[in-house]
Amino acid sequence: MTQVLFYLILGVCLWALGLYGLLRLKESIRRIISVNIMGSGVFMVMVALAARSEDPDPVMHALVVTGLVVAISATAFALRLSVADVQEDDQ
Amino acid sequence: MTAALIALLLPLFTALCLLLLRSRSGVLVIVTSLLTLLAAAWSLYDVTVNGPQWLELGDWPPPLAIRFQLQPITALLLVFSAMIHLLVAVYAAGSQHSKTRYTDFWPLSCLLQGSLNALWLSGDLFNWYVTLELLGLAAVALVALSGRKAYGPALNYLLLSLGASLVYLLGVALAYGRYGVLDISLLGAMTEADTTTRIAWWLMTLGLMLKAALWPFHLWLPRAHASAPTAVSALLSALVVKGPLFILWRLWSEGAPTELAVEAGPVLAVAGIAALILGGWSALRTPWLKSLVAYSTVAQLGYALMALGLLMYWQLPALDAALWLFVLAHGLAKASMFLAAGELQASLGSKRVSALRGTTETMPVAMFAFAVAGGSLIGLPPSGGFLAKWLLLEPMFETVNHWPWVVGILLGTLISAGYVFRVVALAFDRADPVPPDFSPDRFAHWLALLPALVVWGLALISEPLIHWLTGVPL
Amino acid sequence: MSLHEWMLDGTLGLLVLILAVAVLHVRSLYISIVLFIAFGLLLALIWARLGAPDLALAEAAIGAGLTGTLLLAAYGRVSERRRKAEEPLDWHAGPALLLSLIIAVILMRAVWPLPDLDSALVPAVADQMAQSGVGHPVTAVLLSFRAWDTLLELLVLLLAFMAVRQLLPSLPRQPEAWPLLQAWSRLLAPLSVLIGGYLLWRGSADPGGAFQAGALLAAGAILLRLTGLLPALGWHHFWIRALILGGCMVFLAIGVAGYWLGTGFLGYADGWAGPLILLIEVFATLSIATTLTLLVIGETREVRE
Amino acid sequence: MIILATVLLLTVLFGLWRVLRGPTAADRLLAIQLFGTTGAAFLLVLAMLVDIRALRDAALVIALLAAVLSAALVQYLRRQEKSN
Repeated sequence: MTQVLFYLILGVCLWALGLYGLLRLKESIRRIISVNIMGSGVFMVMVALAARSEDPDPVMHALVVTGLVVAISATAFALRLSVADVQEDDQ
Repeated sequence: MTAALIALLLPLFTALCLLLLRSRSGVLVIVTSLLTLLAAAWSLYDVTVNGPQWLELGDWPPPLAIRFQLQPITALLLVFSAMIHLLVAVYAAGSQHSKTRYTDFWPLSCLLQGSLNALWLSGDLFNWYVTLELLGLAAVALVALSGRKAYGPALNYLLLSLGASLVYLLGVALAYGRYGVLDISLLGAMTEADTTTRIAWWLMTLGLMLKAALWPFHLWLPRAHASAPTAVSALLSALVVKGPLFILWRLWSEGAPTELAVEAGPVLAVAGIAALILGGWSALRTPWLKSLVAYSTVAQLGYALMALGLLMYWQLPALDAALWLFVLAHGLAKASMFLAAGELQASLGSKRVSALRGTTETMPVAMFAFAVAGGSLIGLPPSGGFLAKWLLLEPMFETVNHWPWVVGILLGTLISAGYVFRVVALAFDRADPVPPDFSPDRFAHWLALLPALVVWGLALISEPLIHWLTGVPL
Repeated sequence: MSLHEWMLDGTLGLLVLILAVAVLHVRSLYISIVLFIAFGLLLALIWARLGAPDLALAEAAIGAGLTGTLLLAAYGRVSERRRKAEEPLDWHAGPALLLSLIIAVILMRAVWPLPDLDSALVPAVADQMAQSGVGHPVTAVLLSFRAWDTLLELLVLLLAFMAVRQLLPSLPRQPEAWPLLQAWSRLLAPLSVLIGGYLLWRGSADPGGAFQAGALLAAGAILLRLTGLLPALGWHHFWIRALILGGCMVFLAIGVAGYWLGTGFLGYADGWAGPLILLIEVFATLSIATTLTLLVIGETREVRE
Repeated sequence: MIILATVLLLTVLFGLWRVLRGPTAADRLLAIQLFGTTGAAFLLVLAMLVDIRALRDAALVIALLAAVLSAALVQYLRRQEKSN
């Protein structure tokens, strides 16, 4: 087993763990955290794939940077929405 | 290609200008939508005359660059989305019941159109991921325009959409890991039917099915579409769910190896039939008017999914035409239905189906629009819906042992007839009509009728349209 | 690979898994958030270990830092009742776990052959590096080869901000100034501007770039806003709107100009690539910094006006 | 040097214990600070080990953002006390 394979498997496990959280948890902030864990799993697969060649693959690194920005944008909106939604419940 | 690029960038520029100037001018959006429509029509003409075209962004050589591809169906979809967007913009600016006139609806809908056009033109797996996220965020933001009561469904929609994107993205990562390119046409030449490819394609498919609300992943759709403002519901049902469907189609018809497509086809087709029957059943049962229309979207997407599945299973390119005719016919009919339903429920002051009693007397035009659009959904000849269904049925009549699919379509047709007639029958019950709360908006009713008439008008140009879609020169 | 290297990778992997499991299973929401911040930090270490300094920077700034602040801000707005609500282990916990396990095993099967394959894009990037106008491959991919992705990603950020604008006001909470914290942030904010500027400047030749720099600037601005040292950055100010939209507008304008001048949509004319990319990066950094600041800290009133 | 990096990682485990046990929010805050310091130190060691100089920048960013985060945390915790 090589280092790349180790991190590929780790990424896959994180992804599945995030999926488990998304399926099982009810509280919205926790579900948002689960989605982020799932995202980290995919990013880990991508970064591990980038580490296959002697010089790491710049395309995958760039795609993960893009993915990170997309993830934080969506997370920010989801958190605001969940807070607004929760306040509706309280009234 | 220049025309297609204009159709892509014009909505984006409009959105940015509206935001910079803090303007909520519907007129500006209508004018630019019209220009976008013209540009899209020009690109359609261009592609018919000069054939499919490519544009390498930044002029980089192919495996590196993201490529735009303009093929006949892309151009047709550009025209289709510009048309629906223009119609909805006119409605949102003109109707007295439109709740979106003084909101950020304008820049958001322009961004929605821009991201959709980006999706149609692209052919790059990762770029599609970004456009899907754009589309999802714009859609959720538009749903949230309806205020606090929509936040729950909006959040649910957003979380599912984010999860689905990550399922899709993992599939993209695996495909890249296996083949080392992201362009769908290049992938098509390389793919082999091995385990990694199979799993990658299924991951992408599952993510996209969730995004397109294809059965059994449709549960988020009715709540989200029903709680959105009327103009937004029309956009979501007519356009947004078609984006992932387009990617799904290109993924399987262009990118996948034949063995895999043949293997996966029946599964998708059966899911399509299940969507037809179960979605239709829910539409028959629901007491809410907008939920009925939303569930009918779930059911109608079943036809498209079935066409896609059978297209893969039998490797019949002729079914491409059936698939895209369904998409066009459904988009037009659904825009009409949602606008009519929104107007009806706003004038009646009730969201229940039962409030429609006697509306043929009080609001005949809106009800007529609903019924005409419903006719196309059922597939009454000579509507666009009928045309699509006919194309789908044609290969089935050729071989005897294809009868189970025919039975599925028949059942779906019966159920859709059931929920359309449920509404129409109530509307003709003039004994004790529910009076509208205030004077109905005639202009909006006629506007709702327009796309329904266009669907039926499709039948007039059926022959050249089918020839053109199937790529057979006249 | 040596035993020592295995020890390092094994520890990293084990820690990250433990953290992920703990984040999902801990009962208190607050502890879950704190653990998630630690999780983000550990990911940055893993990216560094896998030879991705750009990502280590981005994850440290965006993944751990800003996501953490966002979560804490959300936690600060959630009601006491919601915070205390415990997560019952309901009936579908079993099936969900089983399903995830099966999926994980299937996916392991899928990734098994991947380490031995390679990518066609790695040599392609190396071939075209000389024409890209920048010296760092990741920056070249982001701003030359796949500039369209990057432009759309700026639009995603803008859309998230516009989406937040739609939400109705949440409970008003005025930040209170606290002398010690104010003194602290007077020290930290200039530092973040300095390091942000440094990362932006480095981006063309070395790891770093608009996103990392923007995130750092945002961190500084957030700190100042939190302690009441910075006035409200309202949407009604023209310059705020210009800052937020500037990144997309400049990027789009340069892209269209390229098409007009015959170098292709989003292409740069010979010899102009370097300066144009720097121009785009400067505007993108400012735009990212402003948008992220308002996304994290902007009160709804301030965002909507 | 690898062993040094591994030992640094192991200190995270102790911090983890503090996060889980608490007992107060301040203990958890300090644990985040510890993580930040450890992370920065780890990156510095790794920068020497694999000879990527840019990792030192990442260490700088982590050190800075750990400080920003704890400042944000303090502010939110204070608000919470006020609102109680």
